[in-house]
Amino acid sequence: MTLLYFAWLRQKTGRGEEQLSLPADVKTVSDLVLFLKKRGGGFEDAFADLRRLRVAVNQDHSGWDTPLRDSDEVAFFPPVTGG
Amino acid sequence: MTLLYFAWLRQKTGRGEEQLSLPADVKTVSDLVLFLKKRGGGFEDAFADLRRLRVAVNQDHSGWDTPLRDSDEVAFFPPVTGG
Amino acid sequence: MIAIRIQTGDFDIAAEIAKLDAENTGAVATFTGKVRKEGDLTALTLEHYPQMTEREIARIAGDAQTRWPLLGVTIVHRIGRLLPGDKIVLVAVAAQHRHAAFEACAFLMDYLKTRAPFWKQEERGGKTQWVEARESDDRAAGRWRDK
Amino acid sequence: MIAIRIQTGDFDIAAEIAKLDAENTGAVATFTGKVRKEGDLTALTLEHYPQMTEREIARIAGDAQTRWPLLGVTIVHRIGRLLPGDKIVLVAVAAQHRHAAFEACAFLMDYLKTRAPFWKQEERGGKTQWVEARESDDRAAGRWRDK
Repeated sequence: MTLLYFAWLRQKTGRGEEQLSLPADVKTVSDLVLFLKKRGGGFEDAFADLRRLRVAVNQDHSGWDTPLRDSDEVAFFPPVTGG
Repeated sequence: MTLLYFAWLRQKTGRGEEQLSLPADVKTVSDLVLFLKKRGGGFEDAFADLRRLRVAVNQDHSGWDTPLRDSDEVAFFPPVTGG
Repeated sequence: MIAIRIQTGDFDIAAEIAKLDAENTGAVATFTGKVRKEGDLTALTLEHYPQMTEREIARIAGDAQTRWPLLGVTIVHRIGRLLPGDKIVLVAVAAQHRHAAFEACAFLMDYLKTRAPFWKQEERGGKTQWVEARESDDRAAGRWRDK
Repeated sequence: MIAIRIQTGDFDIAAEIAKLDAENTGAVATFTGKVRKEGDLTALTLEHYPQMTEREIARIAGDAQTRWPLLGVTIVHRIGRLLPGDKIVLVAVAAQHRHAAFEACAFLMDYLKTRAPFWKQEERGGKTQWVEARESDDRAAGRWRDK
């Protein structure tokens, strides 16, 4: 799967994009967040408060319980501030 | 006083503007309308239905009971349709 | 801060916005009214009451200023004979934030439609006819009374 | 009928309106968002999610089309580093009548602010900081849900 990080998530995680093989115990976005937090450091910090975060699965605004497949593109970002 | 007529009132009365000395028995706009209707012809026709008309006294939207003075500018017109 | 023009010629929306802009403008809302191409309409002629028009529009713009924090208001209204596709009116409002700009722009249009002394005459198939005022415009203006 | 562009360069409002115009357009409402000159703000940098941005904006514009009878919608959003006074976003809506144009324009802005994947970073006195989303923007978008 492709993971994308925007705005301060990109800065905290130290990357804008990464490729990841869907881990065996990751069924939903929530599972993926737990998996990423276990990396510690910037990832633990970036995902510390989910209320400050949003997620899009395959370019659609999605919820934390969205099921995931290995072919998905998952993007994490703070609430949007365009316009 | 100066009387002004706009849109179809101008066409029905046959004039856009006229000077008039305030008639002795004209105290309000309503009185003035009665005075003008007595001219007959186009004037009677133009002022036949006051619901279709509006009046401005000295460039302010006004009511039919507005008191008049000889120095006033009184404009008669249909409801506006600009914009 | 308030600019009002009545003119026979066309106007340039981008130029009007550029003139309107204050340094702390964050939002500019504009409305442009046009002569619709429809059926056998060949022209629209706008007449007005010159001594009253600018005064009445200034009054309406002043009212908008008391209701919303505005940085600039420009109103351009054309008169004379216009053809389908021609622009008739421009209302442009600058503010710090978008809701003030949007609401003031809608308010100004509703009041221009019901208070500013303009009258439209249509030409259709060689015949001319005065446009009747629409009750829906009165209702639209009325919605601001309780706000 | 729906035109969406994400670009680093500036845009010309009058040119965008001219392209938008349909023959039976009677009303064009526009909104332009700008970088306000305020305090020690020296620049604003806009980042976005390229794969998602146009799709999400197209979705929002499609939603507006189902709510109001629209003749044209143009949305231009800039990205990259912008300076105080620069234009950020343009929403232009053409319709036969003004209320559809006004409401759709306000709706589109409210949804762009809360759904389109853009993020702003401010530069103030040499330091950069991400702009926080405002709750008032969520409320503004929420008001359309019951309509």
